[in-house]
Amino acid sequence: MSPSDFLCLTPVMIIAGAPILMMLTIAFTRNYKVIYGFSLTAFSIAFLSLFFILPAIPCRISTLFIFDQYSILFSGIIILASLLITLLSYDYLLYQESEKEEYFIILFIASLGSLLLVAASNFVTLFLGLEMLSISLYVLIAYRRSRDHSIEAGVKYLILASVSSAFLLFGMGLIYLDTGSLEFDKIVPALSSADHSATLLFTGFGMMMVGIGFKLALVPFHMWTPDVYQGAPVPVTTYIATVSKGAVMALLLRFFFAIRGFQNPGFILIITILAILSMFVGNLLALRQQNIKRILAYSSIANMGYLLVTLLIGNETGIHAAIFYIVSYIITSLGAFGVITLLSDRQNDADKLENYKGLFWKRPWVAIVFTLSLLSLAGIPLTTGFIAKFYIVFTGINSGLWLLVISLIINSVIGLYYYLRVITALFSPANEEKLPPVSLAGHLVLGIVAVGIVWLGVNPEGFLSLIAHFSVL
Amino acid sequence: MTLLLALIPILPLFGFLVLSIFGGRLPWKVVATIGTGSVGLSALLTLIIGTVFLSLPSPDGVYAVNLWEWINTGGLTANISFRLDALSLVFIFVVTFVGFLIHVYSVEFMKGDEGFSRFFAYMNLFVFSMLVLVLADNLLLLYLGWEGVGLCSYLLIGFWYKEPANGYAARKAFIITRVGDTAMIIGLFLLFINLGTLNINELMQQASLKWAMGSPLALLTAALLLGGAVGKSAQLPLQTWLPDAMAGPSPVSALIHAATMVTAGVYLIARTHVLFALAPAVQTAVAVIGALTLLLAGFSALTQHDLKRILAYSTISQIGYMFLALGVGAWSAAIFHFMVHAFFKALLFLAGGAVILLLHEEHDIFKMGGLRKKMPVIFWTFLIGSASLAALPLITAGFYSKDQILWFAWSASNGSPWLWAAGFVGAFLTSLYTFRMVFITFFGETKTEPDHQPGKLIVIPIVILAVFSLLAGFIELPGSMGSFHLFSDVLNTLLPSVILSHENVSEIVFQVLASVISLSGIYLAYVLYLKKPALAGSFNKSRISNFFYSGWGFDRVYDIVFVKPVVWLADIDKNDFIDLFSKGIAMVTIFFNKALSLMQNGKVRWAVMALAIGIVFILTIMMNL
Amino acid sequence: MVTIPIEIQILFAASLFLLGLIGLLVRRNIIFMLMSIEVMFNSAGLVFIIAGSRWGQTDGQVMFIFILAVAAAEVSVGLALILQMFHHYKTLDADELSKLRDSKNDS
Amino acid sequence: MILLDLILILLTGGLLAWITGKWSSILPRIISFIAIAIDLLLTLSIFLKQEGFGHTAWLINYRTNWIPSFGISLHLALDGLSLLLLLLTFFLGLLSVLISWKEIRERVGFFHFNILWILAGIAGVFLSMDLFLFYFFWELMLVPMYFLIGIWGHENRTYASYKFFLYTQASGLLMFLSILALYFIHGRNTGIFTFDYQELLGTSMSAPIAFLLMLGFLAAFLVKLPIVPLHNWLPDAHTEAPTAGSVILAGLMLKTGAYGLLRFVIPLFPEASVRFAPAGMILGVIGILYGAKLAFAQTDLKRLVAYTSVSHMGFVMLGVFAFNTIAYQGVVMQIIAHAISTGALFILVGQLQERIHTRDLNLMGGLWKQTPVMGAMGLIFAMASLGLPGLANFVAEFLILTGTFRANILMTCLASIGLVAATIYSLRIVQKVFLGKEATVWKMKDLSIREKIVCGSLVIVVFWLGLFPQPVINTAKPSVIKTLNSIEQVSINQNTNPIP
Repeated sequence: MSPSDFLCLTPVMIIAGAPILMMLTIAFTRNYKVIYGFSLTAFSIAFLSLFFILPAIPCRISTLFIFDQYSILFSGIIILASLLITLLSYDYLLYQESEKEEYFIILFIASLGSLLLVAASNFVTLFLGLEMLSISLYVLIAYRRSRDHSIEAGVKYLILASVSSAFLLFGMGLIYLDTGSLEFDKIVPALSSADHSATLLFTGFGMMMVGIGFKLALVPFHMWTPDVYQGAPVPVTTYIATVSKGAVMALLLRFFFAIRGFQNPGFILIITILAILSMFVGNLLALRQQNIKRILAYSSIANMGYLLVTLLIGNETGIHAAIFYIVSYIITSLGAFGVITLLSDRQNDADKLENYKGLFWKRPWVAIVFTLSLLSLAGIPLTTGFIAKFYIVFTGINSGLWLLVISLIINSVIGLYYYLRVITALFSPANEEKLPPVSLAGHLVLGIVAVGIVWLGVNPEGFLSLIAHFSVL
Repeated sequence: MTLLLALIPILPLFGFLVLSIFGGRLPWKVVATIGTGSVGLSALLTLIIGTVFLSLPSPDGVYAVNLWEWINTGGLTANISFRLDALSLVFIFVVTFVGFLIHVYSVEFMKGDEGFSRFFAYMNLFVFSMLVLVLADNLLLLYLGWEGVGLCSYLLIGFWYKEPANGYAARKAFIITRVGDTAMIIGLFLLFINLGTLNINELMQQASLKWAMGSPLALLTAALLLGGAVGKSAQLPLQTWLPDAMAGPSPVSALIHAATMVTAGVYLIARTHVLFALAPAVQTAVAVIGALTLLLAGFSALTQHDLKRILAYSTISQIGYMFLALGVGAWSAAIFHFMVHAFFKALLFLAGGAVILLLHEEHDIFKMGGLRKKMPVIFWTFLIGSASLAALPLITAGFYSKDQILWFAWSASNGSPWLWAAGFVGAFLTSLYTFRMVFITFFGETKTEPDHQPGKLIVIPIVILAVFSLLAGFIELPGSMGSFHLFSDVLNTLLPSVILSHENVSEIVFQVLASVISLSGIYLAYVLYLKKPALAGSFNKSRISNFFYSGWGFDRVYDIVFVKPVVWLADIDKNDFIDLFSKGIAMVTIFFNKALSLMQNGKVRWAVMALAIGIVFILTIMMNL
Repeated sequence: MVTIPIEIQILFAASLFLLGLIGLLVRRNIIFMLMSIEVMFNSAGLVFIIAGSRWGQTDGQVMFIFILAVAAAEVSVGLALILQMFHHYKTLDADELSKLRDSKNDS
Repeated sequence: MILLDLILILLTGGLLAWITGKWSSILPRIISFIAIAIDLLLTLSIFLKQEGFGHTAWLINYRTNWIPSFGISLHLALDGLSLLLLLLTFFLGLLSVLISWKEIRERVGFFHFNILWILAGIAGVFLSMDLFLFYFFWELMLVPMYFLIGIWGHENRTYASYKFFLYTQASGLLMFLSILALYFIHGRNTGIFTFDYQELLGTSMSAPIAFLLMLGFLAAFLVKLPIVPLHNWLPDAHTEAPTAGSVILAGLMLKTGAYGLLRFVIPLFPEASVRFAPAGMILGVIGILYGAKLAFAQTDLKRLVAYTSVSHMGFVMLGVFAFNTIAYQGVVMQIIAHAISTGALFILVGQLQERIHTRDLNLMGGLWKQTPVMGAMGLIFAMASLGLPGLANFVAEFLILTGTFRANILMTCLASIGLVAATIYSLRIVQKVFLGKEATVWKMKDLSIREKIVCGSLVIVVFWLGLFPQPVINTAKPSVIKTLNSIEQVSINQNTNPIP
């Protein structure tokens, strides 16, 4: 463990150390504001530390971690997203009667898990990271005991997540059995060169796909998504939709690209079918939905379907398209879920379509951001979603994935319908329901999101070059 | 001189613009002076130019003025430019002169009507369009005048818009003429594509150069132009709109549906006579159409009750004579008959209008009677008009023009005894229904009392027209009476003269025959309608008369063949069956949505089942690929 | 000592795994569901032990210990949640937990 | 640089109007009026000093890099055709702002924001020479129009706005696929990966692929043009949109489809369009006749006028596939003439609805007595729509039919039947609304000064185009010849008779 290794580990160390310190402070004084301030500073220090370790990368730490540009980029994304989510959660939890502080601690643990996932180069770190993330999510989802849905969502997520982790483990075991090593560098050549006969290897990988598929909420494993999104507290739903999916996708991208999965006909077929199923089922289920959270849940299923297309691109641009799509998806979900968080008051979350009737005329600024994020999800120009979809279609056509591209086009048309339903509700005549005031932090988050959506939509050139520089695998 | 020519059409246009924009606010006297004044001035100008034109003809016998370049793209050049030659001189003379008299008449006729300024605006617009039609030097500008005239007839027929029936009649007129116009415009395309120009006399030269006699292209273009002419001049088969067009005020019927517009078809055929000469088959078709129409209209006129409808059918029949003359190649005879007809038919309509006005809107002649004493001036002028219509020998102008047509129908090279026979029977019918009308309205006992005497503005135009109906004939005396052909000499500089086939039969025999037939018609009318009215009564009840009354059933046929299917087609598919496709797609997606959302019933064990199915599915693929 | 062929070992682990899965599907009571999940975790651990023994490395067993630790953590959180659930719903039947669902009357 | 200003003025004007909308309801109207007026003056100045730009087809050319990594550049260019269409856009835009002076009472700021952004989108579509930028503006004009119909529309505006959005978006995405496919084919042939229109012009590709790509482009433009099988969004969108919305929709949105045909489909895929020509003509004729048939079956006045524009646009389709100069000049004239006459009809219908709050023809009748000026205007524009010579539509339809006659005689004859059908539905409008007995006695005032100015200016333009079409024809000549050159090559190597 040379000094440069320690330098590479600093962001992870900070994120790990922060919860411990917070627990100590809670032991002294249970002050909500202090913990909140502390977690903000911890996240920002971690983010800044990323810049310090830039010269030291790429460094490999005892086959468990690999900190290269790719993982630094994703760590940055994850930390920023978690920062924004903590900003959002402050008001949301303000009126909860007890244990408001532990929420931030568990949030840190979850972020730590994601950072591990992103930098994993070994099955062990993969498993640990994934489990750390899942278990902290169990608690976060069921955090508002007072509301009955929370517990139901928590239990559902617990059972299903653990089942999928069991599958993942079993898959890992089989692969380990076949290749004799847990490091990616050893497994990757075996998997990429494996021909038809290596049954153990393929079943193992198939089983692992279940675990990853569950976390990304791809179709056969998506049944939990709408219920958990609806039941969990809104900042946690945002967290699941952005950070957990982003981290797992980063892992899958790195792993799939390393084993050159796009050459293996079996993988291609699975990924294509999963993608198409996710797109269609996701969009079709959302058509007549009245609950905003469930609509966004289904739309996130569909978006993961679009994202899966980038796996099969086959050349470097596939990764760039994927990263751009993930970033734009995270910003847009932060926008959409952020608005729901800011509009939910003490008693109930603002999740019925009726609560949003006439939002345009009551809260124009909030409504604008919400419309921007919905248009971005739908892929209408002037928003980052459009450039993201354009990039996927662009690379898709380049490598001849006509079936996927055409189903993507059809789905973005189907998807339009329910995004338009929400937007129509936004600017229909206002009902007299009173909405909670939006805090300064809330406005800050909305501002960042709005700028992000429009800036990446209109002038994505800067960010594209950044991605090209950072995504060298 | 050419600038004056440009002024002739521009004056009525100026009148129209002033009246339409400021009409509402000006007092009726000012409106009347502007309306009549503009047409009067252009009549004056026509006289001046006419005399100058006739006295010292310019080298190629044409005055032309080019105002501006209208369209010039890809070989198609059409300018707004007017050309005056002998033929259009006659027409602008009739249009402006008769138009002016009718305007004077309508100042009194329309007094007190709340749309007074609107009426004069439309009349001026009509005169402008008619002048553009006859003065146009290219077919596109002619088409502009052609449609403008159609528009004005629509506006003026439906002038009293309160009554929906007038609106219906106006639309019927516009649509049927529009059918003819579509045929004509296709003819225009054919001409332009094959001959490369739309300028009329260039067209004629190109046609005679490029197309052989009877070549298919010539036949087709001539037929299409004939279609347009038939539509506008209310000839078979597009004649049903003219009787309904009587819904408009009487001066309108006089100007548009007697004197000028309905003869636009005659002008078109005369103007493009080279084309028709190149297509002999179509020329004979013109003659046949003329003959058939004059018979059909003659019989129908016999059974009408409404004074104006009798005159309408008589107009159709007289234009049939003109078509007959054009068909046999007697161009100048047709134009001569057009001029004479314009005078006496305008007179009849104006006088009839006055009668109707005085009997407070009573149209049915059987409810009139014995008006001889009540309105002597109108009676005498009406009598002169009818005599001229019935071609009373020697004294009336009608005799000279119709006789000339009958003579050429027989003697012209492509005339035939059958055509002459049709014309002959037609002449008999004409005198019969004309004097039936005169005897029923002016003789016998009075059934409705006229409430007041006509004003001087109504009487003066009628008297002038009566004088013209008598004297106009003497400028064209047939061979047997000193063959003084002033009129046809002027026209023959432009239109070819008639080629006579066989010389043996002398003209005198035909004149005598024609006079005998018209006198006997008058006598029969006297017997039937004055002596023993009962005899005519039985004829009116019979089924044949109903058949004639409805214009030989054309209206019913067209209604069943054209109007019903279109209306039915519109009703069955009112909101566009193609819309169902888009609704269908929406239905399918909603169906899938319902099916899938059943699966989302929130039970944990279903989710695990889905997971299991997923893993089984993935493993099967992994195994065999 | 007689060495059991590797296929049998994998088969055994797989069957254990399947048992756990079927237990999960069949059972309605949450606690039994948690127990079957534990069974699945252990069978996964077993595969690691088998792999470790086959390759003669200790990684398998280290991995097994990780699995145990994680399974323990997961069970503890699970039981806490079940406690809350029982406290709130007064029942342990998994199918009762279906208030979060696609409601019928969505327009 | 002036081209970019045209669009930026509108965009910033829109934002300003929205912001000031909070304080006063007059300010946004004035701002949007000024913004459009400036743009109109700028375009007029270009129009007047037209010869100064020399005879190359592109009068003004402006290009900077936008997203170089994809080869996307901000490339705006102006030639005769787009200059005319820009003038039309700003003229109708100005009028639509004027008409909605009284009609729109609530949320005026946001209304004018939408209007200005639609106009910016449309101006962008007419100017953009980069296919990606073209698609960008194509979508940009869609969203504000959706808001316009959805918020200020009439009874079932939501359904209409959905239908409008989905139809245009779905077809737009198909075009997007063709653009990308064209981009890659060009890239593989020549190694330069760019969306620029001029470079993509010459891409050579096998006939079936070219036909497929053309179908992609055609899908988007035929939905916008509305050609019969894809026209269902038009009647709903027009009936439900507010007056300003339907004027812009009818006057400008439909023209983007026609512009697309002339600018992108014919030059980019000459052989495919020559092969598609007979089918295109048949579609055109079906559009004319079916549109007319539906027009006189309607009882809702606005729906009737909407179907008439389906019929009129059938002529455009006919003219585009006749491939000769006269037909193309006719198409350009028809685009402008139809925009003016149908825009005017919609304005009148809007004013009528403002007064009697209904669009049902059976409730109207005999309105001439109370509103003679509106009656006269209605009469003039009904006559324009039936193609009365002396008005703009006749010149256009005559040129189109002459051009098509040279290409295919049967189609022209069928289309001429459309002229008769046009007469029937136009006269039905005048008869049912202004003449005849008064079905219900309405108490209403005649046109106000403002409305008189709007209608008066339209009347002047209709007559001016009808009697002096030559300036318009001369402006459009260079771009028409440029479009036909690409067809020229096709006919030479297929040795059909060269196009005059």
